[in-house]
Amino acid sequence: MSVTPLNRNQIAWRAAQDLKEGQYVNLGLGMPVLCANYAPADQEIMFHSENGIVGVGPVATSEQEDSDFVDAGSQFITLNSGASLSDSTHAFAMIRGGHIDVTLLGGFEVNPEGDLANWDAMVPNKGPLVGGAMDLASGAKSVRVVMAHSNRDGTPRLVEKCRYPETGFGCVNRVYTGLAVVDITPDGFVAVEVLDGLSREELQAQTGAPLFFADDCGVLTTPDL
Amino acid sequence: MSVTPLNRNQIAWRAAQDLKEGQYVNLGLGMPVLCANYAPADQEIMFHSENGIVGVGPVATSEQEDSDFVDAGSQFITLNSGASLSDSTHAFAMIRGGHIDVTLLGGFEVNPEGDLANWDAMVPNKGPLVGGAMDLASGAKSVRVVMAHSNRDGTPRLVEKCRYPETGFGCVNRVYTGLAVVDITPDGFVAVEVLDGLSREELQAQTGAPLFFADDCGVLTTPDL
Amino acid sequence: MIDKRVANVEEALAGITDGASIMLCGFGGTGTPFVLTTALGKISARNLTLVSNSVRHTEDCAPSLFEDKRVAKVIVSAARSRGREPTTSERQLEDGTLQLELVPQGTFAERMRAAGAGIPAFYTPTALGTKLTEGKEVREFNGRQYVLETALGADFAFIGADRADRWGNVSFRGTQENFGPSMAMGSCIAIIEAKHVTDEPIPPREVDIPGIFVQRVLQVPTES
Amino acid sequence: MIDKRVANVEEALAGITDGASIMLCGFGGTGTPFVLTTALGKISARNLTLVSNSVRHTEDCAPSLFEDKRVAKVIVSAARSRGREPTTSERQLEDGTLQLELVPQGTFAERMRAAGAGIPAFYTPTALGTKLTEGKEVREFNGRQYVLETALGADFAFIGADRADRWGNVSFRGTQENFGPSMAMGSCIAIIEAKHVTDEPIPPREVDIPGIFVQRVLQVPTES
Repeated sequence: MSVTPLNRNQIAWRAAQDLKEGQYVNLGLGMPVLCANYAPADQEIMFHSENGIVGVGPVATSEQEDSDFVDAGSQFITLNSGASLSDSTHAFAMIRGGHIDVTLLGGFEVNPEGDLANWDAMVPNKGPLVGGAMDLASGAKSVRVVMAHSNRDGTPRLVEKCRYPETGFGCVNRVYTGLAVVDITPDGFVAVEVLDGLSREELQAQTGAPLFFADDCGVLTTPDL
Repeated sequence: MSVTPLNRNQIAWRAAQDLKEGQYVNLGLGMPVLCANYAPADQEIMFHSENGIVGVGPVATSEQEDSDFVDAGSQFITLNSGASLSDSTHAFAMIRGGHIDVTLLGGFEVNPEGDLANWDAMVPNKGPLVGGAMDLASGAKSVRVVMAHSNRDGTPRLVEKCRYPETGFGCVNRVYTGLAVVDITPDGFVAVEVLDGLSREELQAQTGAPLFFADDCGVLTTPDL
Repeated sequence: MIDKRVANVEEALAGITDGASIMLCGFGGTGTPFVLTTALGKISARNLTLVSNSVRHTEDCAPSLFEDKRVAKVIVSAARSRGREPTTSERQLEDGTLQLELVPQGTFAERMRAAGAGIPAFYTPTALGTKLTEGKEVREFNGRQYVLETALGADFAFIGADRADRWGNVSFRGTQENFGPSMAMGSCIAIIEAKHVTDEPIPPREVDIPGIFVQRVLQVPTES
Repeated sequence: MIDKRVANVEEALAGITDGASIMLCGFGGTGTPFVLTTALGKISARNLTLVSNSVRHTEDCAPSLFEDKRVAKVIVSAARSRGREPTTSERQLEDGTLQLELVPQGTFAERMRAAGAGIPAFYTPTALGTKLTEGKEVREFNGRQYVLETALGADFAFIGADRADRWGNVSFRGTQENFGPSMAMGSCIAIIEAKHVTDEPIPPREVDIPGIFVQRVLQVPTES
């Protein structure tokens, strides 16, 4: 490839730019939680954590650390103004009941129908972990995936058919990768932004299913992060 | 009849004597709520109200009245020590989930199978009211009915078959009336206490279905109230 | 800045049009949205479905809703007035111009929660075999029979409360809570009338309805 | 006088015998019943079913449960350890000596609430069509498909909390609440380990688990 893909922080930054004032947003483990660091500062966004928080604030500094306050990733966190605390059952009622505007999830694979595989990489001798991924995939109003465009061995993560067990079907709306922003549409994968300097042919070569390009397909640029 | 039936307070008193330390008890509207006045003073009983209270205390005096604190009968009430407040959905989860030890309900009719009719007297031109009666009838561990033994016109309320629409089926365990305490058993109605001075024949004559008598059938006596 | 406060009752009721379904909170006068309900009586929307525990408080607050035949259906656990004389709503039930869905109170509450929690249907033992579940599916689990009940959602909910903040968080006093959380969850637009509305957030563990379930907050006089 | 306090951890665990099912609360170390879980590792009961969000905390607290093959089945949303090397429980999952029921976390929570709320089964959109709902009934409501899930109850629940009183009322700090209310509701004997246990009642509106759902309360050192 002619260009260096975005790093994790840059992918998170790009995903965060699509978050809007007043939205209730759940961030999955891994890259998604980084998005909180890059949300537009002038917009009040309510971050939801499935262990019972609406209004998650920044990760606690060592002085702020209180072991009774953790988020879904078991990090010590602070709360933002306007936060509320509940039990997990209520937190999942928010998810399942369609009250979460956006979830950003990590992903292993997404296919052109918007099926997502992100919970079981079939690692031998390691137990499975599903957590809240399936609830979020089926419950949030908008499901967006942040992930590397390809695996380390070069195999694509935007695939014709998921090899890993699915988390949800027809649920993904948009994917942010190190190379592009790709929408899931009735036509399949449609790139809406392509990394600065990357040709469409190069992007297609990294993608495991036909890729279309939006009429107003833009250039994906981010700050250095 | 040779004797005067117990009055409402006396029926309530008798029903209250069967309540035990530590029980969670829901009292229906009307005669049942009077039972709270006569619960054994040395026993701590937790009265539940389906609008979200565990630990209902005495009715508020005019000085204690706070219009934000009402029970299921819309009376201004106080709370006892150890009380908790929740929403109605949670209060009914307590009922439906089998966490209420005893409910005392009013009744129009009970039959020998323990079916109860107590929610619709089919009064013309008046709307129906079911409230929480059906939830309590099917959810409480022990369903006990307090009611007059007969209607004003002399027709029995312990009947072979309910004429009014049923509240629940096979749910009643015991009935307290002005004339007797009657258990519902696989054999049908079994009197366990008969009002002092009332003959078994007289009691049977007031009862609309065969009445059996417990081997240790006792005498029903109460204080003057 | 998130700010769910509305300036007046007209803004609070914006968008309520013909055919709307509205949940009305309250039990024994606690949690009752007196101001919003009274205001509902004065707008023109017709063919309404009202979802409340009892018809009585609504009719007391806004008799014109029934007198002007603006209510098509009530979904309630109680449709009986206190007096001996039938009220307007009782006469309309009798003559069939007002539709009634009578629901046991616990099923009523659970169905609204279900609507808000993404549960389209659940099984319950309540009212099995009675007139109120006629025609409903019955199914056995672990040797006991249960009735299938479906979620009960609505377009709007009116909820009375003690405190609310600009994020829509709500905190109740005493027994105000009753159907509030489930109605807020189960409605598309939950409107809170609160005696105390603050810029300052309600402390996180004192919140009874998280603002995520609330769309509008109206401050009402503490006297009401 | 109602007094649900027990004197020591032995009394707290009384009645836990072979074949018992036990819910273990906690998320990220908050609401986790460290003392009770550690003690469970030391009693002799075998053939246990453990119901918890994750196997990890339980195995960290009481590795002997798995090392001594005392757990027959885990019902969890996560069965993965942190390190690269498999733990005892992971090896047992691999060789089939430990049974696993993997449940999406929201379904897990809702199923326990259902058990406590008298709901034997409910429909949910979560995990439709995935490996985790294989063989389960699918049904359409309003044009969308849902899976039937059944209630998940247990004999015992262990719950960590900040405060409890002699009536069994529980109040949480921060994110301790997580699965506590649903586990208390869904279990026959809910056992609370609380840092502060009082004669004085918790104020009624600060109660997160009403004592009606709680059978035993154990005071534990605030350091734990």
